[in-house]
Amino acid sequence: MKDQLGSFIGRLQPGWTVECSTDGYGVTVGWCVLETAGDLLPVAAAVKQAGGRLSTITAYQPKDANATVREIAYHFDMDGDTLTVTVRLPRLGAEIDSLTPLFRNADWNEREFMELYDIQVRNHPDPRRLFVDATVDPAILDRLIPFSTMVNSASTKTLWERIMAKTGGEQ
Amino acid sequence: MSFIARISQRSPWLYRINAGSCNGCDVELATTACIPRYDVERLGCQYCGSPKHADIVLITGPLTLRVKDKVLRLYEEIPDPKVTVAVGICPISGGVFRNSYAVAGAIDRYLPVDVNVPGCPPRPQAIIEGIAKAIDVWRERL
Amino acid sequence: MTTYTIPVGPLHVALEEPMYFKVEVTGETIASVDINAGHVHRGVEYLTMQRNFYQNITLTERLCSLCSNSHPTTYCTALEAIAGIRIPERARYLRVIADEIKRVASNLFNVAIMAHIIGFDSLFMHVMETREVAQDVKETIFGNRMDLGANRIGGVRYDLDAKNQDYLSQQMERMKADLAEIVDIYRNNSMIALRTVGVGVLPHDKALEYAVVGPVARGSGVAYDVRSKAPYAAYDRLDVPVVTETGGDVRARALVRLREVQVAIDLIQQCLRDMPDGPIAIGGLPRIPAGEAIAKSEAPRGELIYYLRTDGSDKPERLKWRVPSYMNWDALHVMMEGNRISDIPLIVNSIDPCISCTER
Amino acid sequence: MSAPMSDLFSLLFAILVFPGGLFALCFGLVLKGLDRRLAARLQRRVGPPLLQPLFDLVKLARKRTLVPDIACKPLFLAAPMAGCVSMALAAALIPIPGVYDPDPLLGDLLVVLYLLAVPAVALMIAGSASGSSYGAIGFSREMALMLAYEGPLLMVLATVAVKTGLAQGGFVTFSLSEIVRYQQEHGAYLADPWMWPAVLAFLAFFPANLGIAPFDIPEAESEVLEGPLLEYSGPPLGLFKVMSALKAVVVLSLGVVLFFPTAPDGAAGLLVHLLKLAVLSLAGVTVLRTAIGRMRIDQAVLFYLKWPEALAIAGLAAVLALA
Amino acid sequence: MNMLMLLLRNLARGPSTDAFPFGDTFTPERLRGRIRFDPELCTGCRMCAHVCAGDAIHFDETDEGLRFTLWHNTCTFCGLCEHYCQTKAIHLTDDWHLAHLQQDKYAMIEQGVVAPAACAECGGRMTAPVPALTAMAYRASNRRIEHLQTLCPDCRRKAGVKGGRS
Repeated sequence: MKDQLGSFIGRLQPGWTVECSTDGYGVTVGWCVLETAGDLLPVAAAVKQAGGRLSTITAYQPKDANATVREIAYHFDMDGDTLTVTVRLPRLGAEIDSLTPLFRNADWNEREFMELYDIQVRNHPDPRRLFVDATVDPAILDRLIPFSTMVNSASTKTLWERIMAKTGGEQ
Repeated sequence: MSFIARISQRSPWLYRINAGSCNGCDVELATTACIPRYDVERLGCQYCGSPKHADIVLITGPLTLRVKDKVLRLYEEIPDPKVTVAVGICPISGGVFRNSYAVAGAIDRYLPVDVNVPGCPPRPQAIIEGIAKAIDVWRERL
Repeated sequence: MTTYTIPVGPLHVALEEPMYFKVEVTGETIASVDINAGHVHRGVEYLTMQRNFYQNITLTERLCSLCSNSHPTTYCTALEAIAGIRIPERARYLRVIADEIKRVASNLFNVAIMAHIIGFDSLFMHVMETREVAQDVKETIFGNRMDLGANRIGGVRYDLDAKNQDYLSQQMERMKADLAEIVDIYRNNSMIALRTVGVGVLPHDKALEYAVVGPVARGSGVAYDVRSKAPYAAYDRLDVPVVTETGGDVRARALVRLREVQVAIDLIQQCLRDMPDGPIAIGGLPRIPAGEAIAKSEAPRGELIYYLRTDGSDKPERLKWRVPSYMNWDALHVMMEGNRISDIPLIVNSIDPCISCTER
Repeated sequence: MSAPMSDLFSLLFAILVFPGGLFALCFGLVLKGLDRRLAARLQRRVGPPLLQPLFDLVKLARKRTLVPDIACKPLFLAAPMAGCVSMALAAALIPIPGVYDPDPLLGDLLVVLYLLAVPAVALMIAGSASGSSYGAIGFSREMALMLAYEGPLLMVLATVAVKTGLAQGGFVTFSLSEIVRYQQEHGAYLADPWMWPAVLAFLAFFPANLGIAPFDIPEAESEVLEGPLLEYSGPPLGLFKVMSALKAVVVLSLGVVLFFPTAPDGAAGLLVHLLKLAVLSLAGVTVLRTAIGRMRIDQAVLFYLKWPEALAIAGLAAVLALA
Repeated sequence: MNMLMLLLRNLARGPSTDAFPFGDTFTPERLRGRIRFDPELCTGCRMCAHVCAGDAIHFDETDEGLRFTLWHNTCTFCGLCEHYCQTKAIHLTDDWHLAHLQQDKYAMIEQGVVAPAACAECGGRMTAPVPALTAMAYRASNRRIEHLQTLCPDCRRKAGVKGGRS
């Protein structure tokens, strides 16, 4: 484990835990789960003090359709080691604080999960859409019906019908 | 064919449109168009910076929703007679991106395509072969 | 002088890919930049969750053709971490070779485009001709000039026999002299200096603040390279020098890339020397249990990070990655302000923007 | 045929057929073809056929003309024509040593100077009439560049005019025929070291006027997408190509006539003249543009205000001092 | 100066332009191009369709047997199908001449029918086991293996329960 991750672990407050595993190359990966979203900013501040850098943020759809909780994973680079802080949020109407005051580069990451998932970010400096075209519905990745069955596999199907129609005669 | 027509078919100018490609085909197009090894200037081709100067338009990418209107508008700006070449499997069929919510899919649903050059990405020689086929088509339209 | 807005892009010839900037200019000087992204957003992350683990090897490779090999390598590494697979020794070296050959081609392409943007077409062609050597290597050994198809779950799917090892080593040797000359031209040519020195400067402290990665960071003196900070594949056994420059300008970034090409060639030769015999992949089709993993690698443009979550089925529950270019876009604000309109394409190109990677 | 009629006829012939118009165009296209071919060879390419510029022109003539909705149509279409006419006229104004002497009725060096400004102005009008923002940038760059190079050019012309005028007992002569005749008799100015600053200043002028590297800034493809020509298509674009081919011949001939006109009479003279143009074009245009990148507009303007300006002043001063 | 030297050297060395399209060009052996399918070797396992990211491979049952169709216009030529095909019934050739006119778009296919066999026991229709696969599985063949190959999966299971009869 490198000094940065160690330094962060030294700053842990009661209720925060980190599980670490080190691979054959000596690279450590730490996992930290936060039950209360309010802990995110203090944890991020501790990461920053330890010298960490925000790598990326992953939001995802809960696997279970009836789940009441959803998660966002914040990945920090600690001088080569990686720390992942997973925050639990309510499934519906999830809101989270923006990390931009601490890590400038959270900007795009947060805009991205705002447009793809049903999550709001408080105090985001520029909450416009980032990549997804205005014609696409909001929170597209939170839909439970696989999108392909709705729109496009129809186009794939007609495609194959055409190919087969063209070749069927030859058979 | 008249003498004039024979001469003018020796000057097909190329223009490329990226409709959301992974840049593989674009890199290969740049390679084909600009480097000594492939030298399309031999065929009288020349890359142009403006769609208004173009004769043969090379389209790459699966046509994302965000570029769709822009690509179609750009296509309209190319004066007739023109020939369209779809480079790579994405513009031809949508390729691996076909089933995405952000992709409009095969480009021949929106504008007339004349020549397809499949590949992922096609090698420069294959692109040249496609351009040569496009020149044949273009000759008929001149 | 009045301020007006000029649009750059989205379908601009100097940009290899569609990107849209709104640039506020006063006279010929840039006052501010607004980046409007999303033209190459194909929803690939969504697609990876609809496809099985095998299909995703090919799908992630199609994210971007310039760093195409870094994606499947990192994806497979994450998958192998979850499944507890240790890939054979030989496969580790073969992964390095595939990655480094892509780095050679990618970096040369970027510096060539830089020459093209400043109207230096002869130099552009010369660099591209040198790059063709690497392209031929890729086509001969892997079968495609851009997308190598080198990886599989549990190892690689190409091997180098004695004949191909000789060929690879000869081709790498062949590039060295040309490369040395190119580095000299980029370092000393007065025309290049006129256009690139002091242009698009990103100072060291801003590089840290904006958390830039890869050659952009190293061009501003930040010595961070995943290959030495968090080794993977066979990088722990290889000697990987971290290349840095201090100028923080367009030329410094180009020089970092060129010197990294030299390092990459050296790494390939180290691999050819040290690579043990043995299998290139584990046998059979592995079962992927539920779990989560992080994998990182140094793509040609910098740190690439993959996060994979599985649920025991044959499809990822969530696959997320962050590409190096994603971090570098924001720093354009710092680089551009105060520069001239003519320098916009030059500065944009200097971060080696991979738009298709960024927008997925 | 009455005398004025035949004068008019020979004038028209000079402007439209030889040495202006058709002849200059054909030779200009050959020069462009040679240029592209040599450039290709310098870059290890095969390059296009020699007549490629002609093929391009014929092709453009057969394409559709598109006029942007926001463009000012009359200006948009008139600009390339004005450019072509001015250059055909200018070509008829420049003597071919030992072969062709322009009618004094047509004008002298000063008229050439004015005509030379027309293509740049035509491009500016084209840029602004097309209504695109890249056209506008192209416009402002063309203007800045022109302001920068017109000064030295004016002084170079003055140097030659003064030198010839003084030698002939007057003060200045703007007659190109006189300038040629004097050098035919007393040797080319190129051989006179005192004239070298002026020669160098002229050499620095023509890349900017012809729009080649390092001064191809207004039309830079990778920056402003060919600037003023962005919105042009079909025949009007072809006319711009005609203009640029004519301009190459005019500017290069002007250089030859001003500094190195010595040539035999008759057909041999014509051959020698064309050969000189070709050599100047290949050495001064092709090699230069392939060996060098593009400057930024501010750098180019600064460059002109520094070097050619200083050289031109030095050249003029030298001639005046020697007198 | 370094640039000028480079240009003069270029001039002296002559063009490096490839002869194509007027002559031959370099085509490496391993080039991943047009795909060939050999129905004789196909075991019908459909692994190729399973690993195909572009959805380029389709199987359907016809009267003649199991039909394999591959459409080149959505194939990425990644080669995973060939890699995972046990018997290499699917093979990427070095033929890259795939450019075609729009009217031929849907005809850019590779097709093959895996002929069904009749079970020696019950006469039912089955996909014939491929000798290449058994050769891979067993070092040497024997009469028992050869007999089992002629049975449908159901009959094979029954034969296995009976303990074999040769």
